[in-house]
Amino acid sequence: MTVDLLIDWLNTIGDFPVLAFILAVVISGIPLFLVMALNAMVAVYVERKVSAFMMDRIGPMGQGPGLHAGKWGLLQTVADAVKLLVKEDTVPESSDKVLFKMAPFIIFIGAFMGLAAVPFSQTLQVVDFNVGVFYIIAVGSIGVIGIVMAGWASNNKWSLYGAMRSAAQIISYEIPAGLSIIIPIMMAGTMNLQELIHFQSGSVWGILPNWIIFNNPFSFIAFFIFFISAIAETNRTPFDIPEAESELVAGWMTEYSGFRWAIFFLSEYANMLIVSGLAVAGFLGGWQSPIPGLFDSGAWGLFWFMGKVASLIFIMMWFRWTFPRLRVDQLMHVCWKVFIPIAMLNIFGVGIWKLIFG
Amino acid sequence: MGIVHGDQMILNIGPQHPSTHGVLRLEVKTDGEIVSEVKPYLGYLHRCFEKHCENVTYEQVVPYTDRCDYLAAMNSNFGYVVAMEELMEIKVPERVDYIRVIMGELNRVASHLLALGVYGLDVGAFTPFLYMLRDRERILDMFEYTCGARLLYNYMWVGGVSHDLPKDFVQICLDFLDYFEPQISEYNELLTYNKIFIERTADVGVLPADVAVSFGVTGPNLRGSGVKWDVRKDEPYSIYDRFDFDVPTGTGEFGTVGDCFDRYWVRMLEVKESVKILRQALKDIPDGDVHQAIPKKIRPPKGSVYRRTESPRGDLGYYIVSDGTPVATRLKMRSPAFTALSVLDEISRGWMISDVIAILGSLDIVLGEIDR
Amino acid sequence: MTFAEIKATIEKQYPGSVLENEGLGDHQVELKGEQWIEIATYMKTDPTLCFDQLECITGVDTGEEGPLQSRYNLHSMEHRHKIEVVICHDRKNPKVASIEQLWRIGDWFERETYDMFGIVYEGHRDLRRILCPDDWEGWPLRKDYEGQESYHGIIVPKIKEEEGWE
Amino acid sequence: MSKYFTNIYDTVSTLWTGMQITWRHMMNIKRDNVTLQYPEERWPRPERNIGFEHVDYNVIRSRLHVDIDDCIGCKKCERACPVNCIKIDTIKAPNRGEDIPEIKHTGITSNDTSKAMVVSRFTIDMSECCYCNLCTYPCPEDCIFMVGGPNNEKHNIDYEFSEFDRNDLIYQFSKSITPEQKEALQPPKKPEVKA
Repeated sequence: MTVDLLIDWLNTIGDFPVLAFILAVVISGIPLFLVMALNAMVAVYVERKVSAFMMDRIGPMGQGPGLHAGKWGLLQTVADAVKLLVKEDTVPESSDKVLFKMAPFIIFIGAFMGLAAVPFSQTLQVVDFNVGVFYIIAVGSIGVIGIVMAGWASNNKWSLYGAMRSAAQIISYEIPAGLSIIIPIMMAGTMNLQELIHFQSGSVWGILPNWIIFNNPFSFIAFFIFFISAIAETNRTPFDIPEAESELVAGWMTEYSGFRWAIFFLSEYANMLIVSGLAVAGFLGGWQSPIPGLFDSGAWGLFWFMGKVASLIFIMMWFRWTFPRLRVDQLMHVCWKVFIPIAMLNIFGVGIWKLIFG
Repeated sequence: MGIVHGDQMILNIGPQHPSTHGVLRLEVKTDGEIVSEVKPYLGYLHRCFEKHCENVTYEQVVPYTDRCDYLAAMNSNFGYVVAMEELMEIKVPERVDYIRVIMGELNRVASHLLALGVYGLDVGAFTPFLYMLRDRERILDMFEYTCGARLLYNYMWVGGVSHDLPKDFVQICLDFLDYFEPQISEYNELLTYNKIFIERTADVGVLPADVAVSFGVTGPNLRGSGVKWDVRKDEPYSIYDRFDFDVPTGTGEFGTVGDCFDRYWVRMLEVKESVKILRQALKDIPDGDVHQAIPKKIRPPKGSVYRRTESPRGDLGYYIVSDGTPVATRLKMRSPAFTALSVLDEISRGWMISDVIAILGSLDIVLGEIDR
Repeated sequence: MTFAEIKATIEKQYPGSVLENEGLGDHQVELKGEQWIEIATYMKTDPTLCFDQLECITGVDTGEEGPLQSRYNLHSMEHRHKIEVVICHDRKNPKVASIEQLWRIGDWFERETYDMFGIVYEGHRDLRRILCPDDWEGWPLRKDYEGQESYHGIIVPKIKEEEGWE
Repeated sequence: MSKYFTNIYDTVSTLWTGMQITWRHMMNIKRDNVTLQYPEERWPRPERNIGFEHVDYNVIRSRLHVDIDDCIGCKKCERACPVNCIKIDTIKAPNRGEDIPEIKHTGITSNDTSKAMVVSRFTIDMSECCYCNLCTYPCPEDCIFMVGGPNNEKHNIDYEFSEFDRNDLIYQFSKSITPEQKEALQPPKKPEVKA
């Protein structure tokens, strides 16, 4: 959307379509990058605080600016970012240097591309694809190439283990995630994210918002399957086996440090944003207000969307600091023997539901 | 686990690894994720404990025993002084016995809390670890209040203890127990009954009873295999025969008898039993002088003694050979973690890398004691 | 079974294997080294003795002149009785049969005693040093042990420092 | 089949129980919090007063300190130390119990013991010290002690004595004595008997 508007506007100024296209992409890409960086910074801070509070600690604290990372440790992430940026750039002697340096960027590109289709509000969306849902799922799997590259290029057994586990995990969990996101598509009859959200306007029985999650029991289950698969796709506990710190040291990131590692981190949190965004758009009514008709216009859209995304990210953090980690075979067991059959049944169920009530 | 034959890869776990519990190196032969052999290499923390003991006087050995099992230093002290008193035939005052039992059991609770918490950490749960450490910290505070040190106490001396208890110690300790007992159920709800945790530990790394005995595995690991053997009950030392407590054994609640879950669960139950002993000891503790039996000069008669006591990790034995001088001819420590580690290869074959970490964690080793 | 009964049983089964030694205390019995593996097998498998747990193996150096000793603390989980077996070795050529395959923990205990005293356990499948590095010289817990000056260029600290720092 | 669904139910319910616990802790963070902001806040050191005749007992483990004016040079602490981190050199005082102003040596301790020795060197290497407290018990003059706690009136607590150079951790307690003064204190050598 934003890109289209920009191109149209630039075309009115003069007749240089190629330059207009490049300009439009760059102008909308920079805020996207800023969103990514800001998201990572806020999320890291919140993750620190949430984990600390859950563990009866207080997390990063400070008595004021200066050495103590700001009031309530607010400057902690800034300090971390600065530290990571000025760190020495180490590349292991025996690594495959080209792949080693390329891998972070591939992962970053995957996350960045996915972010382009996230509908932040009615108008705030970089590109409004016809096949938005499909696009996000598709570019989401670019990251796994980067992970495998990183693991292979590090020439480290731990990294290799991490990469292999990660590849197996992400590819497996895309299936239940894909099967579950089919349900909103079936119900709304569109893959366009904006139309999907518009479908969810209004209310059922006058109280509950007409979100897909509340539409029928099958979509209710589908949301949880999608959300848990999404956690697995972002490699977070209880599915963090690719970087299980007690087993694989740091998995595929073992050899990375400094800026490259920071990019991994940025991408991980951006991925959390994307999958939560997709879950919100697909099941939780996107930028719609939870009280139908109230605060439902303009900038409120952004507020509701980000609020819903933030609560989903919080739940991810909550999971992470509560649960132990699964083993590889149990992970596969959960995916193939629990989630996929239930997701399949869900599709059937929704089909029949639609036939009867729709 | 299925058996797949492929090319073998040698993986070096440690000496610097987050979950080797110290500086232990494991050479693991793997086939993909499946482990076919685990070879432990020891000695990274070898500090010549036994050689030192042949060069210092008997009093000066006590600080060295602290540093062997640094997580349960009171129990290390306890074993040494019990062995020495048996050799010298000293009868200590009753109050000293009670103080020692209280300190030993408190330290058992502290050590088990760390073992359980770190086990949670090994399988990926971070939060229970900090809850348990928070409560362990209160026990360490009590030790600091008693003897000034938090970790390496040098508190028990041959024939007595270095200080009497503070006046209000009994009340402080009772307050702690009142606070602590409800916490155990919280740990259970958060970690023990968690389905993911059960899946990770039940049926994993089964240690049958006969193998355990043959490997000399003792303590909670042996009891996890269903053998009712506790030195406190079966060869009572000090005043343990006065207390009423159970010896929990593994029952295979969620899997097979002797799996990782049983070893974990036995520790959890033992914490409860320790609390029971503590309550009895705090109730009955008599008054008296704690220094009257301390000999001026420790010169044991010629001879040797082997005495084992129940440390949190198992049978902690001291073999002391004396030739009548104030310096030992030979002082050997039979460390329970040493025997527990030797069984690792046997029970982790055929499991995955993640399980090796889980099994190693369930054995609860302390490298300071293995390498001495 | 009491200690005297255990001793008598062994004496009866293997006449002449039990040696008299004044210096030993209760529960200690000195055995001849030659027959050790047979006696050990008997002690483990005989249903009346049934020593199924090897608690500890301690090497002892009795002094510059005296022999080296291996002391085995055996315990029976079933009958709850125990015994300590002492076997003396020649200082020049300390050797005894390995019981590693009878009690599995014997593996590491024998390696440890070998590491510290240089007692060779014949028949042990993997007799290496366990606590010291593989290429360490000398047997540290023998009374005549002289520490090496340096190890791979690292100066080995003396146990009792005669000099101050400075 | 029923086991399959029981498993799913168990998983969901036990995980939910765990999540409730962490949520409760997050909400009650003010009450349960145990963290101390170290440089600003410190743990209170236990004020140990066990009463009776044990008042002098030292129950704190921190830096060792020696009141050298009270030290009679008996070397009991040196012998008691299991790691040999205390080093004492003494010279026989020319006149027992007399002050030697040149080297600020006092002849009488605060317990009215007259000193027979001049302590020319009393060093403790705190980097080797294992804080076992064994050296403080045999001292007849109570002049070696761990600072803080019950000894707070003698010396303030000091448990953060980190240094950049390891040699700075060697604490010299004896009065500085130049080699010439040391020479002067040595008893005159007996004249060698000529063959």
